Amino acid sequence: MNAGSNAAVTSSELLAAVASRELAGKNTVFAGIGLPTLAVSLAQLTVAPDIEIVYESGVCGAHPSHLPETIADSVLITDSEAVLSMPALFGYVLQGGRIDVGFLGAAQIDRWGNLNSSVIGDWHAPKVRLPGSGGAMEVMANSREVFVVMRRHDPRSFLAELDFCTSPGPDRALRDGIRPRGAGVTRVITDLGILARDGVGEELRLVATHPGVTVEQVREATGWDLAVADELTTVEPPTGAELRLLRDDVDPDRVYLR
Amino acid sequence: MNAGSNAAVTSSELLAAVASRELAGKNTVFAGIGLPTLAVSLAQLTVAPDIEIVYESGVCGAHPSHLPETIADSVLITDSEAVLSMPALFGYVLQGGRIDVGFLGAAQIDRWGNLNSSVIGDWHAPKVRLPGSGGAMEVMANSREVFVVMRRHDPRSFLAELDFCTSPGPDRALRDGIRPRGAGVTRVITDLGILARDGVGEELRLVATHPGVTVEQVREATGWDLAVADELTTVEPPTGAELRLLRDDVDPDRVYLR
Amino acid sequence: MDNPVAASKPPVRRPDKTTTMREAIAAHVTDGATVALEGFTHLIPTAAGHEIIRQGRRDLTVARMTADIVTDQLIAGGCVRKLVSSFVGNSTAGSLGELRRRIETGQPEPLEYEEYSHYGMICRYLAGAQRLPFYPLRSYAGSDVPSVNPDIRKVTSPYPGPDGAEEQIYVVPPLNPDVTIVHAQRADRAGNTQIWGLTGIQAEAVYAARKAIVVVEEVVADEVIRSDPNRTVIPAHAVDAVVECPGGAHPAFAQGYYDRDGEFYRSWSHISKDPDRLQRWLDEWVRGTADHAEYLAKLGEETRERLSVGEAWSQPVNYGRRQ
Amino acid sequence: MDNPVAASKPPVRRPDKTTTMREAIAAHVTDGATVALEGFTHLIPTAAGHEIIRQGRRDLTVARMTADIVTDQLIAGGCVRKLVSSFVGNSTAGSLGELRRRIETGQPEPLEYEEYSHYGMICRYLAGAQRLPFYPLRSYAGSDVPSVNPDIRKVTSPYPGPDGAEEQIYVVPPLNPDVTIVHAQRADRAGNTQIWGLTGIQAEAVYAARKAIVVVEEVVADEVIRSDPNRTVIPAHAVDAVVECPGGAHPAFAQGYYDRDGEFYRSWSHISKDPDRLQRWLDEWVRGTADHAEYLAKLGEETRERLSVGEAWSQPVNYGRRQ
Repeated sequence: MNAGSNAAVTSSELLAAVASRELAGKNTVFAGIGLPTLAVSLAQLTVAPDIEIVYESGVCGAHPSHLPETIADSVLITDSEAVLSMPALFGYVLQGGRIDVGFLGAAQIDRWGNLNSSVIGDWHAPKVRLPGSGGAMEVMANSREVFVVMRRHDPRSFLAELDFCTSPGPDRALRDGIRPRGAGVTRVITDLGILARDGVGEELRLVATHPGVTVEQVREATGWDLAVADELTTVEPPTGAELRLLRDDVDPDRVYLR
Repeated sequence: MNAGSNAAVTSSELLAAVASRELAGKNTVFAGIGLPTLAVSLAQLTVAPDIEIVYESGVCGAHPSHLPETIADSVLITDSEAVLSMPALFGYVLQGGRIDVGFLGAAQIDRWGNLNSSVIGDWHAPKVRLPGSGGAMEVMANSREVFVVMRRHDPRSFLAELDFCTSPGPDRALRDGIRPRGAGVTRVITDLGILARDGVGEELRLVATHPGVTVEQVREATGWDLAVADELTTVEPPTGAELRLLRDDVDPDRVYLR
Repeated sequence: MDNPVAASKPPVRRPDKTTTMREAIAAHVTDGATVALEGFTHLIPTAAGHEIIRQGRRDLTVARMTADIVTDQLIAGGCVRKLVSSFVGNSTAGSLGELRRRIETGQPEPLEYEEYSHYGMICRYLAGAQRLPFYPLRSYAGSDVPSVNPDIRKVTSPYPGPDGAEEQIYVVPPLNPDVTIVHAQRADRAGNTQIWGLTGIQAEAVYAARKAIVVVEEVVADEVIRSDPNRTVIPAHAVDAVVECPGGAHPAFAQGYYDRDGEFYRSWSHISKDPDRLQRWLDEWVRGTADHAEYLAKLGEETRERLSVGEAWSQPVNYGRRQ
Repeated sequence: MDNPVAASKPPVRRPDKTTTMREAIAAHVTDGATVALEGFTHLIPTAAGHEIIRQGRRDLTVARMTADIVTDQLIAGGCVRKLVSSFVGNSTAGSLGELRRRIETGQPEPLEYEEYSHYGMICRYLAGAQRLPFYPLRSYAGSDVPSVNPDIRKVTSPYPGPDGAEEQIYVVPPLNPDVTIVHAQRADRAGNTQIWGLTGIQAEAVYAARKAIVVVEEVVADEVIRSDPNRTVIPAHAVDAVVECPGGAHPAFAQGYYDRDGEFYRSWSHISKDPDRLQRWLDEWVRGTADHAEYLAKLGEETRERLSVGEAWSQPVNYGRRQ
C-alpha cells in the first residue's frame, strides 16, 4: 500500500498538505473527521509537533490504533489522554476560549465567512434539509480563528447571499449588538486556491491559487465579486516529504485520502 | 462499650432520636456531620429504611467503615455509591430540587426561620467573625424543607432581630421579589422542645416540649414573643429500641453521642 | 481515628428499580409526552426507541442532540409530533430519509422542528437540571436560528463588558423532559449508573427530567459500583427504572462491549430513502420482534462477532481504607 | 474497519511541563495577583501555599471556597490583601486565629473580605471557565450578603415564571484567577491530571484561570493516564506547570495516599490563637524549611505512619480495542 511520492497528487492530499502548513504555531485545534484530521496529523509530523486535536465528542489527546470513522469512534477513546463531558467540552474548552483553530465545513459560505449548514431554500419549507449547526455555531463563535476546507469551489457553495445563516462570523455578531470573541473564518482552502481574511470588517480575498488555476477561474467559481490580494501567490504543491508522511504514516490504507 | 438502654439519656441521644422520627417518608436528606448523621442513621434503621444522605462534599450513598469526622472524611468516599463534582452537587442535586430535607445549624435564628452564620455584631466590624454560609444558603433556598437542630435553646441564639441574615427563609425571598422554591425551616429541634412552621407566611410556634420543660421556660429562652400551638404535646423520650440502635449500631464508640 | 462502625450494623437497604423494557416504557412514556433520548453517537438508547414504536406511542416531543437513525425510526413509526435537536443526520454515513421527507415535503404528515446548536441543547439541559429560568451562552449572535426559534432570547448583563459598555448575551430556556432515557454500560439495582468512554450529556438530561429510565448492558453487584464511586455518572436518586438490555445500543457502540455497526449506518440511507422499504424494515425488525433479544437473535452471531472488541483494561486506583 | 495506523507512525510529541515547586511559584505567582487555591477539604494545595510564604509574595487576592488552615497561614505570612471565600473556618476543628484577628480587630492590618455562599463561588468559577459575563443561581434572595457584596446582582428572565409573571434571579460575575493551584493524585508530564475521591471545583477553577499549576502526589507514565481517560479531570491543554510533591496536601488528605491529620487540625486553633506562637510556627515549619520534603521529614515517620491508609482498589473497566 505504501505508494511512492511519484503517484499523482490527489485533491485530498493537496488540501490536507496546504491546510497543515497553516497550523504552524498553533496549540489546539477543534477538528472533525476526514480532511481536517489528515491536516492536523500531518502538522503533528511537520510544522506543529505539539498541536492537540480536540474532538466534538469530548476526546482530547487521542492516540488511535486505527483511523477513526467518526469523531466518536471507539478507537479515539481507547488510549486517549482525556474524555470530557459535553458541558465541559463546549463550556470550558470551546466557549472558554481554549481553541486556536476550528475546522468547519458548510453547504454555503459568503464573502464574510458566514456559514449555512441548515437548509437549501426557505427554512420553513426547505428544498433540502441539511444537518444543521451541530457544534459549528460554537466553533465559529469561540475559536480564535476558523479554517474552512471545501472540496469543491463553485457558485452553489460560494454565495453572495446565504439561504440561511447558521454559523455567523463576527461581522454579523457585531450587527446583532454582541461583541465577537474570535476572528471568524480566516482561511478557506479549496480545490482552486486559498481565500483569506484577518477578522472583523474584512471580506475574504483570494491570496493564492493552485498551480495552473487562473484568477478568472476562481472568480467565476465564486458567487460574489471576489477581491484579489495585491500579492497573489501560487500554492506550493505538497512536497515529497509531506506526501510520504500522508501516505505512509497518516493514512496508509487510504481511508480519507480519496 | 455497649451501654445498656438504662444509662441516662444524653442530650445528643434525645435530639438525634427526635429528629430521626421526623424523617419518616423522606427520600433524600442533605446532612452535615454530627447530630444530623446520627439522626439519619437512626432513621435508616427505623422509620425511613430507604433514605439517602447526600453530603456537601459530593458523596451520595456512603457506606463508611468508621464514623466520619467531617463531611469530606475519606471513609465516606471509599465504598460509596457516587461522588459528585461541586457543580453537579450544588447545581443538579440541591438547586435541581432533589433534596427533601436539609439539616442546618446556625448561630442565630429568628421567628421566620431565617439564619445567621456570618457574624455577631456589624458585618463590617464584627464582634465575632463566624464561618459564613458555606452551602447553608443553598440548602435553605432549595430543599423542600429544612430542619434545624440547636443543642442550646437560649435568647442569644433565638433572636427577634438577626445581626445579619446569611440564609433567608422564603418570606425574606418573597420580599426580595423572588419566588421561593422550598418551605424554609419547618422544624427546630432543641434541648427544650420542638418549634414548627409549615411554610411561607407562618412563624415558628412551639408544638412540643420535652418532659419536664414548661412553656414558660421555652418562651423565656426565646428572644421573641413565641407563639404556642393549640395542641401542644410532650415529646416522647427516646425508646429503648432507639437508644439501643444509637448506642450499639450507629455510634458504638460515642464519637458524636456526647 | 479508631472508630469502626459495629460489624453488627445492618446493611442500608437500597430500593430495587430493575424492571423490563416493556414495563419501563409502558410506565413512563405516555402519548404526548416530551421524551429525551440522549447519547452522543456512543450508547444510543436504540432498544428503548424500538419498544416505544412497538407500543405505538403517539404525539411525542422527542429531544435529542444528534437526531440519527433511532430518531428516523421513531418518526417513521408514527410516534413523533415534534423534534427538538441540534443535528439531524446519519452521522457521517448519509441522510435520514423519513425526517427529510417530513420536513421537506410534509409527507405523510409534517414534523414540527425546533432547531438549536449543540451548545444550545446542552445549555437547555443544564438549565433544566439546575432548575434555572434560562442559561446564557455565547452562541447565536448574528445567526438566523433565533429568527426561526423565538425561544432563543437575549439578556443584558448587569456587569459592564470588557470595553466598559453594556453587554448582551443570548439565553435558552430550560428543557425538562417528562422522561429521559439513556443507555449505559452498567448500573446496580438501585440505579447508580456507570459510564465510561464518551459520557456526553447523559447526566444533565437525566437530572433535568421528571422521570429517568437507564438501560444498561449489565446490572452488576453493588460492590462493583462501590469499588469506584467516581465512575458513577448518574446516582441512584435520579433514576426511576433500570432495564438490563445487552446490545441495546446497536447500531451504535458501547465502549468496551461492542463496536459501532458502520455497515448498518451506511445501509440506513438506502432503507430510509424509500418509505415503503422503511415501513417493511420496521415491520420486520421492530414491530415483528417481541423484544430486543429477538432483534439481536435476528441480527445473528456473525454480526455480533464482527462488532466484538478486544481488551484494554483501565489500571485500578486505590481509594484507601482506614486501618 | 481494518485500518490500523501504520506501526511506523512516530509517536505524537507531548510537551513536558514538569518543574519544581520553587520554579512554578516563582514563574506564575506574582505580587498583587489573584490566586485561587482549591480543593474541598480533600487535596488542599498546602505545600504550594507554604512556598508562596517562603517566597514572600505580597498583596495577593486569594480565592478559596473553604478558607482553612493554609489560608490562615498565608494571611499570617503577610501574603494576602484580600480574601474571596464562602466558608472561613478550620473545618469542624475550631477557628482560624489570624483570619479572625484581621477581620475582627484589623490587627496587625485589616483584611479585605468578599463573602459568598458555596454555590456563589462555584458559579463564579463556572462563569470564569465558560467565559460568561455572569452566572445565574437561586441563592441570595432575601439574604443580607448582597448588601455587603455589590458584585451580587439581579437579572430579569426573558421567559415568564411558573406563575406567568416576570421572574428575577440573582447572578454572580466570573472569577478569572491569574493563576489557579490545585493538588491531585497524579498527572503525566504534559499535565493530564487524574483525581479520584472528592473532585470538588478543581476543573472549573483551572479552566477559569489564565495559568494553572497542578501539584501531584506522583508524576506517572503516559500509559497509566491513558489506560483510563475518563479519570482525567483536568486535560493537559489547561495546565501550565506540573509539580511532583508527595504529601503536599498535609494536613488535608489525598484519597488512597494518606489520611487527614485530625490532630494537626485540632492543634491549629491553639497555634493560631496567639500571634507570636503562630509566627514561631511559620518560622519553624515554613520559613525554616527549604521545601516540602524538609517539612515532611520534620513531621516524622511516626506521623506519616499514623496517616497511612490501606488498600481498596477500584475494579478495572474495559475500554475495548478494535481487532
